[in-house]
Amino acid sequence: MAEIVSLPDAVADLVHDGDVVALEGFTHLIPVAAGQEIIRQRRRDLTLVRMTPDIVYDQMIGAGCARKLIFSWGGNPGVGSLHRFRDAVQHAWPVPLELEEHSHAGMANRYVAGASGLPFAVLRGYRGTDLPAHTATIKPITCPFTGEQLVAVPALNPDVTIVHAQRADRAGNVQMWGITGVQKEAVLAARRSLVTVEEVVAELEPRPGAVVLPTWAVTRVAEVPRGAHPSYAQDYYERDNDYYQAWDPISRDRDAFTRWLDEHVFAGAASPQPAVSAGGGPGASTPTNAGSTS
Amino acid sequence: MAEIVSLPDAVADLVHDGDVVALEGFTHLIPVAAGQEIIRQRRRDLTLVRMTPDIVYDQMIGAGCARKLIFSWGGNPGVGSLHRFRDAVQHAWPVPLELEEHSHAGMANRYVAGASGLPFAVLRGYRGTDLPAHTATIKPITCPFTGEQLVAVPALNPDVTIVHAQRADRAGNVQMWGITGVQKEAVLAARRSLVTVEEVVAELEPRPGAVVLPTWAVTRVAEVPRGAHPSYAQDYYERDNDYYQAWDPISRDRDAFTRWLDEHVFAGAASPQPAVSAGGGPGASTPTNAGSTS
Amino acid sequence: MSQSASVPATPATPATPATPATRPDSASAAAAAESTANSTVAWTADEMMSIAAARALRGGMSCFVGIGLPSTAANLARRTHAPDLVLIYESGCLGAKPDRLPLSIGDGVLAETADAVVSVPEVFNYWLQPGRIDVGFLGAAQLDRFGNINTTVIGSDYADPAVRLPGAGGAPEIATSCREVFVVVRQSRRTFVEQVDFVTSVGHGRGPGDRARLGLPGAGPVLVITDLGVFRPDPDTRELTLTELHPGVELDQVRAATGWELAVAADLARTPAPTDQELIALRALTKAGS
Amino acid sequence: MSQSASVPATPATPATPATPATRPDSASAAAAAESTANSTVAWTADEMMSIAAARALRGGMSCFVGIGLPSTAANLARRTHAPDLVLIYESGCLGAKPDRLPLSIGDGVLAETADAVVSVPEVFNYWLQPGRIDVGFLGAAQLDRFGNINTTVIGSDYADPAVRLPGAGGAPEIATSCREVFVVVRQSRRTFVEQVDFVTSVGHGRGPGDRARLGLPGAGPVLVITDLGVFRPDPDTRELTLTELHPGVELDQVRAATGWELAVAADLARTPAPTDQELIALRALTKAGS
Repeated sequence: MAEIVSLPDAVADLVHDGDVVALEGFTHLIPVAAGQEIIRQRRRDLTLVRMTPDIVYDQMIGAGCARKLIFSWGGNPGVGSLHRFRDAVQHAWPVPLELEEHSHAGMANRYVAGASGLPFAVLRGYRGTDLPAHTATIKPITCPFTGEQLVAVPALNPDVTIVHAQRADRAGNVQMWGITGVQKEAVLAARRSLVTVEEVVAELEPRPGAVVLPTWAVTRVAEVPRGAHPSYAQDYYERDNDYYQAWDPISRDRDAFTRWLDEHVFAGAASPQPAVSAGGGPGASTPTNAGSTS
Repeated sequence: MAEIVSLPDAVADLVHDGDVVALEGFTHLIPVAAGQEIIRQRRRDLTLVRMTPDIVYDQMIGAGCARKLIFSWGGNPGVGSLHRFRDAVQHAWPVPLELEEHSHAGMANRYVAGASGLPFAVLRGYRGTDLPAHTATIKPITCPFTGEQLVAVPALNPDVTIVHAQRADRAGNVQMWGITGVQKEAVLAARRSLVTVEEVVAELEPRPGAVVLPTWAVTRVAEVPRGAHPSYAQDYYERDNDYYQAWDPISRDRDAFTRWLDEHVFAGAASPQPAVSAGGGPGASTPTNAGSTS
Repeated sequence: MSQSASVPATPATPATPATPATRPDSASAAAAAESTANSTVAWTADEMMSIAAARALRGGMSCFVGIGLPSTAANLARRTHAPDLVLIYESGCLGAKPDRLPLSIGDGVLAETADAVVSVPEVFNYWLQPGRIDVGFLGAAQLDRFGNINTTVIGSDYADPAVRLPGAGGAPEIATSCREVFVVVRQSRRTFVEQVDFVTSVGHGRGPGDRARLGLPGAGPVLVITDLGVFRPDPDTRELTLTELHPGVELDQVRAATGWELAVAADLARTPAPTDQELIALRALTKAGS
Repeated sequence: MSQSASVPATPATPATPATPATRPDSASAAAAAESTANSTVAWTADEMMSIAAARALRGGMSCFVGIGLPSTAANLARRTHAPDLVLIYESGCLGAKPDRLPLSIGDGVLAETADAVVSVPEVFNYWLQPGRIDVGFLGAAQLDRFGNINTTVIGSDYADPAVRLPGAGGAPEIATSCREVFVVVRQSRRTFVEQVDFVTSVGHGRGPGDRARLGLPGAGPVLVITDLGVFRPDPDTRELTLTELHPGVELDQVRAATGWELAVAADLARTPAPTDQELIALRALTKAGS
């Protein structure tokens, strides 16, 4: 049964140096507050896993938490590149970042295999691309009935998966709705899991399109209102598009990034969610004029 | 886009002698009226596919529609055996019935592979059982990463899949809720599909737990109220347990069965759903005293 | 309706009636029907079986429930000592909390009361296969001395069976993947056989080490509950060994209903008789479900 | 914000801004901005590109939509001549009907208006992989003469790239499995290259027969729309061939923006200029989305 704890306690309990850690959430419900808590607790040598590493992974990579990234698309959606990610790949700053690169279909199936207790998944993917030449975790497999050659990818079984959801009840049952991406698979594939939620409620009312994770399939739940900001939580708050725009100039510059980290992540150690301001931007002192970033 | 037609027209269009035909519905939403329409149109040499062949398959097998059955559990749920199925297997009456036998996990994964456009699926199944010795469609497969040996089963891609749902809209989008079993996979795995529905409505209101099949993934929709009777349609009608009990003595006896077929299926050729009485039993003349069947 | 070879029990999917019936043809019925210190009312061998099976389930456990006898036991446990038992049905219902005994593994009440309803592929792939479920609770048409289960055919020729049974359903993978397996079955020389005619679901194979050799992750059948007593695999031989006699049942009755030379535990115990509370809960459940 | 190598476009997932901007640095801008018989207002090369791309989509088609330029085109088509175009986004939204241009492939408006929202594994496995989708609409950072797409790295050394791009996203399997692929990309010698540095998504490989040899079920890129014109693979050589020039664009401009010796169709056509209706719809869409 899931235990309901604070975010700092949950991260301290579940995330250890050297772990394989997946934060999932496909545009919607990205567990940003949890990622920043991992930065604040100064975890190191993590293998970060995520289909779509975006701002929160840019922050974690820039803060030096990661030694490896397993992913399929890394960018600042609607804006451009992840500059901390690029700086790590191209200049090993602040530490080198090893890449294990897949397609979305491959990553999704790796989580499916992980959730299913299988060592691998099969797909009709990667054919003719240059990915298999650079990614050891893509191998051919032959159908024993038709002889057709397909592709196998190994299961992903993170040490910890972290996702964000709209609600949990007091027993720790979790409910999310809207675009729910690969979150169920990522949680079920993991050895341990943390779900941050907008609110803990007395009872989960059934809702159209809701995915429910029973409490016995989750390790910890932490109530973190606006824990997905600057991404969105359907029926709670909208995506903060200005934040994504404003991130670009901060992340382009090592000093600006380091300042941001000190002011908006580390300085907030005493308060629960310092980097998650209600306003529109990564920090009050940040210009949010998107036009200045081009 | 799905065309909305009558049940007889849908069956005449989509189901041909010799086809591989799957009628799915896991206890709930079993497309019984469509199965009886197939009997009425005297289809022959079908390969019938169904995880849980129950009364409607007993009727189709007894009527001589099938030459082969691909399945994982054949019984009269809550009552006992399928006597027409047993008569066909043990005494080739009215025609011999070839069996291809799997477990539920194997069948479910065969549909998943079919829906996914893959030639096979992998599972951790059948190990140590006597099934692989009698079922050619179970083969070993080795994980290319760990060397572990698992089991592969080939995709199921029926010529036609038929399912029953609560609703469709006028564009042919289908909505079902409650226990939805393997119906989505069975429809997506098939070359052609028919969905019988309790009602065609102007608009599908979102509902908790609903599965929606877009109209472009379905071939035909037919409005058949009570089309799942004697199984149930959640929020429309309850399971007719008396029918299941009363089926036992009818099905035990070839003459009683033949009479039932004449009176309740063939005689009704002019009316749309003759065998689907509103009352509690396979026919008005059938004793529904379950106590007499033991 | 009594169980017979022509109306066989099946695992994980319905075939036996959900309502335990008195069993006048059983040697144990008269004995079991006598009243004891625990209960003030008479009870039947079937009731003792269901109650003993329910007692084996503990709160907080997750249990993959076959219909019929396993469902009765699991629902009884949830009504008595294990209200937070998590019931999982192969129809995709996770955490079902039925207020009456379901007649099938897919009754509407299971979906309406479940924490989540998932697809059938999902329940097998995401929930059963990875070994998340504590207990798989199965029935059997035949059970052998190593706890292997047959629900496929009676007779040695698969192609020309003496009796065609319903088949595997979910049982093979339940027996493989659950952390432990409990089996509940009415005991006779017809059901308790030296070796099953067809291995539908693997118990302990042909003895020690077989599950490991086959790569079966779960512990297999750790408990078999019948209308006569309770059996556990011997830690060394893996052979089903009588460890408890139900009240009023004599050892000879059990031997007479066992198709192999029965091993009996040195510390053979007596099952505590049903309590009034257990009987009242069971009867309320089976009455509501019928 | 203009597109540059350091802020690359990507397929099927966001990277280019959703709002087409004027392109003062483009040789074609001045020409394209002139007004023609069809329209009474001036328009930009980017607008011509989006409108030409939208026109390629027909009602009733299903279209797997990448964000940015493809999303603009697909949403424009749904607002103009193809109201029943079925939009599919890799976030799991089937049949999304956004009333404004989404900024990402996972905007809330997509889920709220979709016929069905499914999981990400399901959208790839059940909907894309079996070849159910008519058109995959992709962007590109580099595109070569055989329509192969690069969104991974610029430079010949994967381990030490000149520019690290976002990666594959959904594109490799979209390019494999959709019945046809359309590509929309701003054209320059930087984007239109002889051979891509990294094959992220296969077009026609190195020429005739390559898709069949690779076992790729879909037809691959059948249409490439740029801000200068429209390209189609030659039926024999599979090489991208200029088949339409946008109004006001000269052939030399296209040659100057193509990194290989450009093949031109014998029956080279002129793209019809945007109509007022198209321009109004496009501007309403991009204004609402910004």
